[in-house]
Amino acid sequence: MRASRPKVAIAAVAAAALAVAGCAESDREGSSGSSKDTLVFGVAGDPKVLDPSFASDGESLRVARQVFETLVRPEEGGTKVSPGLAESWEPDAAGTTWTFKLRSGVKFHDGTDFNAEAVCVNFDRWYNAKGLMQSPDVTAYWQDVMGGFAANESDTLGESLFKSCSVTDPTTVALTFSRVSSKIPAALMLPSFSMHSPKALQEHDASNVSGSADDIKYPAYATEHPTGTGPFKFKAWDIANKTLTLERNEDYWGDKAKLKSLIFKTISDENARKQELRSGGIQGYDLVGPADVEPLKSEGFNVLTRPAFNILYLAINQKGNPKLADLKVRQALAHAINRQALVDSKLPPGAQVAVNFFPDTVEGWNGDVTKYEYDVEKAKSLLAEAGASDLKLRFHYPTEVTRPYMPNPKDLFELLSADLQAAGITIEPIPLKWSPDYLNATTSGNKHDLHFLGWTGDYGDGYNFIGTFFDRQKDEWGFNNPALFEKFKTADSTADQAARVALYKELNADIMNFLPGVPISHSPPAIVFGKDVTGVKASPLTDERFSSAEFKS
Amino acid sequence: MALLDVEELSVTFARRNQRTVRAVDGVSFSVDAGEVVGLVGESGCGKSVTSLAIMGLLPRQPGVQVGGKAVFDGTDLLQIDDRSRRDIRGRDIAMIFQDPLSSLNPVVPIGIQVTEVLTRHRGMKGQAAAKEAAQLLDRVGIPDPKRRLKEYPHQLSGGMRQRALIAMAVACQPRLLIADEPTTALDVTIQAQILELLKELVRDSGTALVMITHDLGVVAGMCDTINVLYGGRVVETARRRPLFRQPRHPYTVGLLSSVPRLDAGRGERLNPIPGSVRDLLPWPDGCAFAPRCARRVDACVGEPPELVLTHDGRSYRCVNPAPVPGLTPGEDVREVVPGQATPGSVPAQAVPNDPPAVPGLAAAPSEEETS
Amino acid sequence: MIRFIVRRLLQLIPTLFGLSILLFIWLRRLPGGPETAILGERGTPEMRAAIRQNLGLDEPILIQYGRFVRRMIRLDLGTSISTKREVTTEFIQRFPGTVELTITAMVIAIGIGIPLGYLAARRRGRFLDHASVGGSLIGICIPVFFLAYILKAIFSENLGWFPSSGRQDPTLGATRITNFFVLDGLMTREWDAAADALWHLILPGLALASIPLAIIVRITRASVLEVLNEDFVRTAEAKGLTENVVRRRHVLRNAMLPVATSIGLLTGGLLSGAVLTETVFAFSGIGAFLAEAIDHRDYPVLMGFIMIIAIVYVLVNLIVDLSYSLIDPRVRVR
Amino acid sequence: MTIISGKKREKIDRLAELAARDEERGVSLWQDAFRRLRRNPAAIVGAIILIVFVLVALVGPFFVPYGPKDTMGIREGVVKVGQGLIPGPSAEHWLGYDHQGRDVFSRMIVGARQTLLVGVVATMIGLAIGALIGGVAGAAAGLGGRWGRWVDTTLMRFIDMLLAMPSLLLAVSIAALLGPSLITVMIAVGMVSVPVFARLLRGSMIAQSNSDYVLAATSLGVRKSKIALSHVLPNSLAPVIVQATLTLATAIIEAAALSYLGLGNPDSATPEWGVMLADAQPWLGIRPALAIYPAVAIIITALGFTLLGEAMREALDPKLRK
Repeated sequence: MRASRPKVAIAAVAAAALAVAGCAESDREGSSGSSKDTLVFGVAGDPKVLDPSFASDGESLRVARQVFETLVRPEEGGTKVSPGLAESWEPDAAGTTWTFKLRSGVKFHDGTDFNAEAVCVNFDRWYNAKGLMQSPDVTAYWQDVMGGFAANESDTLGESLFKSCSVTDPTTVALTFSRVSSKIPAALMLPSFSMHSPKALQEHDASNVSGSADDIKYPAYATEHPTGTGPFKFKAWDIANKTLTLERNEDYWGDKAKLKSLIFKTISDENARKQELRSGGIQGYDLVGPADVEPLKSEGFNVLTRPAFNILYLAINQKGNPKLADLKVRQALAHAINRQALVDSKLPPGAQVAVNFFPDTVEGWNGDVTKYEYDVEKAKSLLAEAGASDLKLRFHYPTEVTRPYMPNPKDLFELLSADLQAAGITIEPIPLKWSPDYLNATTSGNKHDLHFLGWTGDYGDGYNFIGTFFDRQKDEWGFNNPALFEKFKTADSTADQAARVALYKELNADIMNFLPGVPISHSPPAIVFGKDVTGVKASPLTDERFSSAEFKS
Repeated sequence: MALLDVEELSVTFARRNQRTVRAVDGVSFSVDAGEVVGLVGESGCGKSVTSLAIMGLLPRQPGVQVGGKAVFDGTDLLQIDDRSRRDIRGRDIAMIFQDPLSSLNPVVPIGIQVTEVLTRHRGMKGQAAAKEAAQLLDRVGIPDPKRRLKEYPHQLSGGMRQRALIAMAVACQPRLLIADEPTTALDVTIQAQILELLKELVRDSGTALVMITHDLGVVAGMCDTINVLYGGRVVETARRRPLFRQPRHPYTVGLLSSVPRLDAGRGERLNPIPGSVRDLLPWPDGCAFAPRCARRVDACVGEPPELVLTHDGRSYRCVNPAPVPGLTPGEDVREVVPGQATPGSVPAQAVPNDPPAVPGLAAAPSEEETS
Repeated sequence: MIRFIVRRLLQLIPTLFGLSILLFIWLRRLPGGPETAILGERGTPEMRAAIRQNLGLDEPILIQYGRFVRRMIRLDLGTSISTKREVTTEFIQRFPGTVELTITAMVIAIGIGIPLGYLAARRRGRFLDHASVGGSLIGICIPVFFLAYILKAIFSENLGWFPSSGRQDPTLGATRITNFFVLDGLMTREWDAAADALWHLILPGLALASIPLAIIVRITRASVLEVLNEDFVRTAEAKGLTENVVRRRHVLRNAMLPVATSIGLLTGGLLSGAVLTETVFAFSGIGAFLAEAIDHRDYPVLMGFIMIIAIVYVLVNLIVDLSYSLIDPRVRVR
Repeated sequence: MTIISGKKREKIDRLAELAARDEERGVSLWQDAFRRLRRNPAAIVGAIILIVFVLVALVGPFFVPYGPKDTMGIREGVVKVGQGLIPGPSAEHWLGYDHQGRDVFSRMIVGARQTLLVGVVATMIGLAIGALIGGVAGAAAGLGGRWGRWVDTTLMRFIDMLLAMPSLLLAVSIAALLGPSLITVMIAVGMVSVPVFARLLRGSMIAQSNSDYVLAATSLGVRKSKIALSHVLPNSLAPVIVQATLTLATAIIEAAALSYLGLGNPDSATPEWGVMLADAQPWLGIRPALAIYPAVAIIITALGFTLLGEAMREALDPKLRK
């Protein structure tokens, strides 16, 4: 009897399983045998949310870029503003009202038409955000660009840049802004300003960000029913298998996607991604480690290098240590670090030493600014002059994180601190976990003297770089330079492109003289595809369009 | 032809970088059908090892050497292969062990432990086996056997456990039963009962019994022939009565005199044997007992003492045996076997169970008997 | 029996309570906070303040704890700060993966460990014995993540025998019911899906099994050796039982007692191992998710998951106790 | 030291006799254990590994060819990880450069010291805390009485809670709590072994307190606390020492695991095998050797500790002695 007990149990389980099997029927159409029309792409993390209005993380945006489209979008492989859902656009004389001529015959994935009406529905949705939808972690990009809402519910918000949207005719829409801004129209390229189907928004109650303060719940729309006009439709998000599946939008207005389906598979570990590519489980992945670029190339994989559209800088906090308020000391730091060696040894091919706080691909880049060549002796003498020969600095650096602009912070730190010590500066290393500790410590308070950080541009306007850093007093830098701040204001509110670019040039020069920090490098992030995958063009804004991807037979 | 003939049985344990131990060193004795034979000696004299060797239960490890013969009606148990040995075990030769608790599998019900023997040797299964098992338990005096079958060893009392073990042993009416200190672990009252049980079992089943014990009391109670072991050899063999009345080997004398006796006069003190089994002399260089022996003489050391067979059919291995009152030393000696040879080679039943009360007359009759 | 289980379950309560307090204190002590995790590079101090307020992080600790406990009792573990999904949902999504992985590992460990340990004991001092003992030593000494990496490099990267990451080939588009992929595959008769899922389990299973396997081999060997010199084995031999019966009924059954307990204690270790293995194999389970959660200071996730793991752990031990009392009649279950 | 009345002194003297017998047993136990150790090849191997390891750790750093932090490879421009260039072994650099252009050989040697440090300190922490908790619990249990039992159960409940936490998770939690630093690693790894030591010590103390000589002492009416301190504790140490040896092995491995999860010692300029192994991950593609050296070193060392520990356990285990 004793012996037979387990048998009984097994039998029972089996019976149960079969019983379930009876009712559970396979609901998949014949498993796609030839995966030649299916691309599996390895990504570093799960997307957080599928409604780009609420997204700020790269992975969510990557998905959004395939499913949704914006009025204007960057030219493929570039940063220039080019036609998206709008064929053309122009500001009025004042530069505050922009009129967009819309592409006709565009349909959303749910079959409804895209038109001026839809555009306004979308903008009004964002502008009239209420309650939790105003929380900074829900609509980060809107707040970043527009600065506020119709009715602000938090005093940390300001007046909204966006004012109103009006329909002129089904294919013409006018957006009115409260002031002239460098951000328009470039910022409208951001996926967060993607056009959603009003019907779908309605059906799935897209603006209802519910839940209580400390557990925000997204509406079903944002997790299950993203409905755009893009070349791919959302199919399924399988959290249990860390995969997100898109399928071809058969009635796309433009060139239809060549792939039948596109699958994003989350593999957080860099090596894991590489191994999976080699073992054929995926046909491409992003965030290729610099060291892997050459090997992968030599193995015949298609390694695409994005134009460097980022900046890595050494930040100096003038509040942290009074000595740092002395320009001489800051110059000494700049001379003390061997940026060339760092770029040569640590960064992928194509990386450059930075002379401005943004790369030369952005208009307004200025070649003749004060440069600070590597010169330890000079650094020492400068320190001596400033009476800071016994300088002791707290150097923050992030642990285990890779950013497009800094492949391996720990290594960079070790090099830089070695350089600084060579110049007779004492370094107190303060390693912190990237998020949140490091970002907390370096962007607030004044416990930090030195740290490095960087930025990847959102769109091709200089302000998005230097403006973000220096246009007002910030804890990160701890200086107050009214003249500089003023100049930024003028630049931002200059409607005329040429004039603004000229101002950017000046600003770059000023910045490099004032030297709030030391720009280190621009490094080109790499993205890799399988040996037989072609058609994808690397984009500086990581706006790769998978619709053009195909397997060459 | 005896049922079991053990000749020159020797067991040595060789351990890595330790000197090899001769646990049994040329033991010889024989058991006849239905006879009760005792193997007596202090612990460590090799009694148990002997029995294990016969059963082939010694650990099968390199370094364990078994020599000599153990012939069980015609077949030498030491030569046969594992399979046929397993067939004999439990069916023809059964064994009872010292500690009933540790000798029973704690996680298997008594019933199964009994029936498994029946299944193995008598091909009984299911109900039949269970029924038989119940009868066996009943036969060894376990009340309410049906229930007991389902119980586990830890639920039984010491005595019950030993009875259960006995039940398993006699399950197939073996022809030879080896009981290794069957009562040592039990308290006195139980001891008596168990001994009684064993007695009647052998009586009515005609099973021969080898009783291994250090307790002369037990032996006195039931054995026909007694072999006294010391240092892995039989030092004296005799029928029960003569041994107790007239021990010859000093060791036997020692054993006897260290047992408290009711008939001992007041003031008469016990005199235990000095020293312990450990300090023995390896047989080749003399009498192993010599170091502790009260009657030691120079001759004891040097070469192994010869085996002496007496007219009254006893045998001992001693150069200076305890004297028999009225006999000059060596007078009763019939034959002397050189040191290497074995004691007990005299067929035991040739010896009259009652030697003449008067030592003086002993020589003559015994001569006739032996002739 | 029932009363025993009930009592054990009741005993859970104080443990869980204490644990929840420990956790709570721990979580509050963590440097930084979720706010920056949410904001990332773009966070301004003002925004952070706003979020702290939103998340109710500046309410009195007791109130926050009270809220937490109320939730726990309703088994509502709140919403993940980083994924914005209910922790319970996350759990339902990811736990099956870990369970499948752990079971695979255990099957490997037990299936190989016990026989190997037994043989080693029977062939004591021979080659097999030394080999298995030596092997198990190395199994204990090799860092799991390194082993995992080696396995991957050899069997998937170079030989291409096994997939190197994930739980199933996404191109199969298999149907999901329970999120136990193998089971789902069987239930929906998507045999290829089931097979594929199983295939994905083998390498990580091996990596995860390394330590338990080693331990089980050693324990089995030790306890078999011990049982082999037990008197009752000698008795069994004396009864002339066939080797087979002696082995099964008398040796193994007794030798299993310590092994059973060790298996219970191993589950804790397995969960630790899962954190590493799942990370290396990009295997979607709670192990990897916990690592992420700690990175993101995802309070609700951490709280919920650790509690659940603790419960699972205690339950497993309960089961072991029960099985123990089944094997060993001397252990009374009251 | 309290003044003890004549009567009591007499008692304690009598006890001392009893204890003395036990002590002498203890001594012989150690000697005899040592004898058995010398005969056990595993123990010999383990011991040799450890001796080498400790020697390297202690004196090695004074003889390394290059500074372990010197990023010479980058200065000389021979190391360009950006282009996948990390030169391998050469006459000057026996194990080649690492990704920071440092001499791997020198780092391995110096790393040995750091690794040993982490292992030892972590174990010490675990031992100290564990022994404290377990000791108190055991003593309390020994004292018996309502309070004794209460203290015992409470402490053990706490230990159970620690046990319920998967070890790595515990370590990760602590590391996350204290922020990455060498000390953190030590504490985190140490904490993992606390419950083990606590249970162990408590267990053996309770076992001890039921042993004959303690019963004897009690019967002689010696104060229980005194027995606990002067006899039970010292005699409970054997298993603890064994466990400590074994824990050293796991400590080194756990430390490596923490580093792998990015919770290790962030100052990776100072070499430690676990950190080196973790740091090598990004370069596995171009120079797996960078990972293999420290990994093998870790395995061998851990093996050494385990071998010796196991051997000691066997040697001290009365059951295995026969």
